[in-house]
Amino acid sequence: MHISEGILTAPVLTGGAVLTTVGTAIGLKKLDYDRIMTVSLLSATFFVASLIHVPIGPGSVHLLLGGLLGLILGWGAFPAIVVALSLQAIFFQYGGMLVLGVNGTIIAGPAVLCGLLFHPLLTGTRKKQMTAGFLAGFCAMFLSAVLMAGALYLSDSGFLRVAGLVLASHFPVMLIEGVITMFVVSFLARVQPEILSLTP
Amino acid sequence: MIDEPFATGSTLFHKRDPKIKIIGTTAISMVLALCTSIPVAATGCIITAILLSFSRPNFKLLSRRLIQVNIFTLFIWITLPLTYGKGETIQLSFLNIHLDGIRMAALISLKTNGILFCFLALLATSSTSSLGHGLEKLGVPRKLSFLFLFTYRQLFVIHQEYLRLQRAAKLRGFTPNNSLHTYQTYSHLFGMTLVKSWNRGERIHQAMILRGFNGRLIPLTQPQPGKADYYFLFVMLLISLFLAGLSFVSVSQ
Amino acid sequence: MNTNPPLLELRNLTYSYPGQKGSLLQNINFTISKERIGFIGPNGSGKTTLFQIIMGLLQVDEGEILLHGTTIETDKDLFTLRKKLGFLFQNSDDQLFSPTVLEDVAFGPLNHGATPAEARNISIQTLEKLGLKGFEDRITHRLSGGEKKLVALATILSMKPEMLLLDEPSNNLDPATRERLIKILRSQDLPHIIISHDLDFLASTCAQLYTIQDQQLIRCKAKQIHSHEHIHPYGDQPHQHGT
Amino acid sequence: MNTNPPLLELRNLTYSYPGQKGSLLQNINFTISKERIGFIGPNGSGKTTLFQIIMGLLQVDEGEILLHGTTIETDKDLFTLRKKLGFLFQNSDDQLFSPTVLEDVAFGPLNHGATPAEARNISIQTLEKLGLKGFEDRITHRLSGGEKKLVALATILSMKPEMLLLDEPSNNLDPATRERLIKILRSQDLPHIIISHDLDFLASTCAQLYTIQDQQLIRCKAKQIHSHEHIHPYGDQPHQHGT
Ligand SMILES: Nc1ncnc2c1ncn2[C@@H]1O[C@H](COP(=O)(O)OP(=O)(O)OP(=O)(O)O)[C@@H](O)[C@H]1O
Ligand SMILES: Nc1ncnc2c1ncn2[C@@H]1O[C@H](COP(=O)(O)OP(=O)(O)OP(=O)(O)O)[C@@H](O)[C@H]1O
Ligand SMILES: [Mg+2]
Ligand SMILES: [Mg+2]
Repeated sequence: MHISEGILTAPVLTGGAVLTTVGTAIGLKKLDYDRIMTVSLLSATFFVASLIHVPIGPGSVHLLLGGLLGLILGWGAFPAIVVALSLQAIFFQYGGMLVLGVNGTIIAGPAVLCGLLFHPLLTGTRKKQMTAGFLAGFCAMFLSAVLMAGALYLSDSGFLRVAGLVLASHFPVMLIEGVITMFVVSFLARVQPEILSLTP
Repeated sequence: MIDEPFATGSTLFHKRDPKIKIIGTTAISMVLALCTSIPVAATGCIITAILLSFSRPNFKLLSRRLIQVNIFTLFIWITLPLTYGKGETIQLSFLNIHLDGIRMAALISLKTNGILFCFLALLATSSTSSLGHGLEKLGVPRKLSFLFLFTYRQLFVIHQEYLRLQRAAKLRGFTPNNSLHTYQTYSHLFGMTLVKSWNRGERIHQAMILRGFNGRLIPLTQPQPGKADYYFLFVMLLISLFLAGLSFVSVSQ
Repeated sequence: MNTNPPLLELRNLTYSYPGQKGSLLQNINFTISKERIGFIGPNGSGKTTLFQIIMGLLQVDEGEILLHGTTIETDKDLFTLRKKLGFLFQNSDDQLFSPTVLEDVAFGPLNHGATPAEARNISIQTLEKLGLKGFEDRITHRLSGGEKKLVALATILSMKPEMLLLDEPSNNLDPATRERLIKILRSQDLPHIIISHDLDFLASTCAQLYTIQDQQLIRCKAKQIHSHEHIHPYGDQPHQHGT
Repeated sequence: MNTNPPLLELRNLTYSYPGQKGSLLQNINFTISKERIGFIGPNGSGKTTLFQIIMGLLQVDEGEILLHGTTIETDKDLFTLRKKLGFLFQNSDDQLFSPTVLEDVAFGPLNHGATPAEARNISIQTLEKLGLKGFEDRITHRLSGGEKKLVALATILSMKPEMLLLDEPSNNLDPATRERLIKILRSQDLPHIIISHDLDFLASTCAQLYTIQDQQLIRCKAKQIHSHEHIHPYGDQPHQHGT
């Protein structure tokens, strides 16, 4: 789930950069220094998720878990994800600095949106919690794929069919993200509900 | 797995100030990213390859990195010639190959690799922590560079923690397959890592408070860029200008 | 071929960590069938490394590992070996990852083909045997250090291993839990290898001692009686001695 | 009021964790001025908790803490107390958070008003004193366990504390680093309180021992010479005794 630098046009790159800057700024504003260490650790954990390969069908995919981070951190997920992405860029050269804006919007935007949207469900029964987890994971990934396809299409309408391909190929990933997020939410709710801002 | 294999070395590139290198990378990769002509992209790719060779990267590691990134390019080469453009096509048995698509795929490959070379030559030759400090000096908000530096510091600890749990699962006969049990196990491994991270965050926060931290991160002064750094910056900007000029000429033709 | 090959045999094992000059372990030969063995030796001599090699977590440079006379080669052999040898980590926090105790203890049996109902039964029995009845639904992460150690032991015993490898099991245990562990290990009818710096613990649980010296695994002279005196202030407090 | 109040005084401290029934610590009274004191006692008796209370990380239910005769009340008092008492955590990974060693050691001085240049000098000196010269630009997470412990100590010493609180400092150290730490602690002209289960370590670094029994902090009988004999097989191997 990364777009590399050579594909997008200036308007799309600029648009992504602006959106990511705004999102990060809001996230940072809502984040006081008392929480910054926790957010750093979660950001690092998010990075580690991208090193976990989960089998699906004959192949495997690596996790993203943006929706989960959104549930835990709300707006704080935005800077956390941007930092993790920039570290990935440095370590693995998956997409450079210029596309950081676009990649940030693609991944962190849906993560925050889904986190805020589904968090209220977490206060409900176990079943509701798991539903919230699944939806957050699935929808965040779905929206990310839509945004990615959109960024490609906006750059060059000739990419239309490729964009469709990207969207379709991410469908299994959405399911995996949903299922894993569901189980992790259920794990956290039992083991340490404070992480989800729930009272034990 | 997480490592900075290119950051050690003592070449001209390793010695440059990280701020300068960040500016240089941004300038060159911006010109490359926005260019639309194959000759310009090819020229850029050659120049950045030369830059990269000056930083003397480990060849084996370099080729591995190149292969990783070019798996994506391969995807482009498979899809674009079949889907991109309306112009001439070549009939290859039952496939319609679009020439526009091939042109586009070539352009993207050149740009992607050019930017990658530039990145490896300039940024990968600095340690991540010095880049973090460099970002702060360049006006990135302090909270963000703070987050960046601490996240970097914790990556290794957390990754190790995850790997140890994964090992425990393996020893108890866990063999990943397409099953709900597999997904649940990964969730538990990750969930436990998350719980540990959360609690560690709390303890580290205490450690910071005990050392007088009150919400303001005071940087320890970093070395200032010297004359050589400014010359270096000048050359990098010159390269970007040259490429930008070439683009301009090729567009107006 | 032997009519009765040993449970575990190490032949000419040599190992060095990548990038290390010189071997950490050289030409290790060792067999165990029914014995209860202790490994003692200075920090960094390679005891934990040897356990990791046996469990197939590290690849040896040379030599082979045999289980019941069969060399471990394929992934399937390794899977079997990991079922038959139960490895207790030095740090229980690295070993427990399920939300509740029961889920953690049932994890091994489930992976080795037990049905959920069977796994549950085995787990409950194992917990009972270790005096952990009623712990089934406790959150593993919130247990005390000693309780975690015993639950970690349960996660291994539920796989019905034929032998135990225990890495410093008595570390950070308070005296009561330590005694309980000794009792449990004695009542198990299983051979084991225990790494420990705690000689009293080894004396109560093992019949033979080995040590690692000059990259070699050496058997200590049997039952050499040793006596020394020590004098210090505050000896009336429960205490332990450094290496 | 005393003409010379003690460096640190605890008066009638009572503490229980939220949601716990009964107090963990009850009516603790304690003073220290120049002494070198060891805390020993069973797991879970509240030793680490007591350190956290002293450092103002946990709020007591009752009682007060006095530094040089002044009760700690305001945030400013607390800030001063945290500078004057250096607390070494049990786990160094929880204490080191900067990418490089120098940044970590300079963190305290910078927060306490040193200029970057001063902080850098103090840090370099502190590192030198601990035999860590040349470690300035090392990446903290790549250090070995023993090196991390010494760097963690440096991060505290660079704040020029008047007293040290050390939580199980000798844990997981190899014998050489352990000896080095003993030498360092002896050469420091600072009072300290050390929590440890390792009596030899305490004997080499402390002159008095306290223990926690029945929620109370009790001073052990001074210099009671204790002698016992032990006999066991394999005593020729380096070893330690369990609690
Ligand atoms: N992953 C690794 N890479 C390189 N060297 C390692 C690694 N793990 C351990 N070592 C080194 O190998 C040596 C043996 O380590 P090992 O953990 O096996 O010792 P040990 O005998 O178990 O010691 P202890 O009594 O302290 O547990 C040590 O010097 C250690 O530093
Ligand atoms: N955050 C917490 N919430 C509730 N109980 C806690 C918490 N931290 C510790 N405890 C409990 O308080 C008791 C004292 O813990 P503490 O860590 O102070 O013991 P200790 O004497 O340092 O033991 P050890 O020798 O094992 O380090 C233990 O029973 C522990 O389970
Ligand atoms: Mg070991
Ligand atoms: Mg403690």
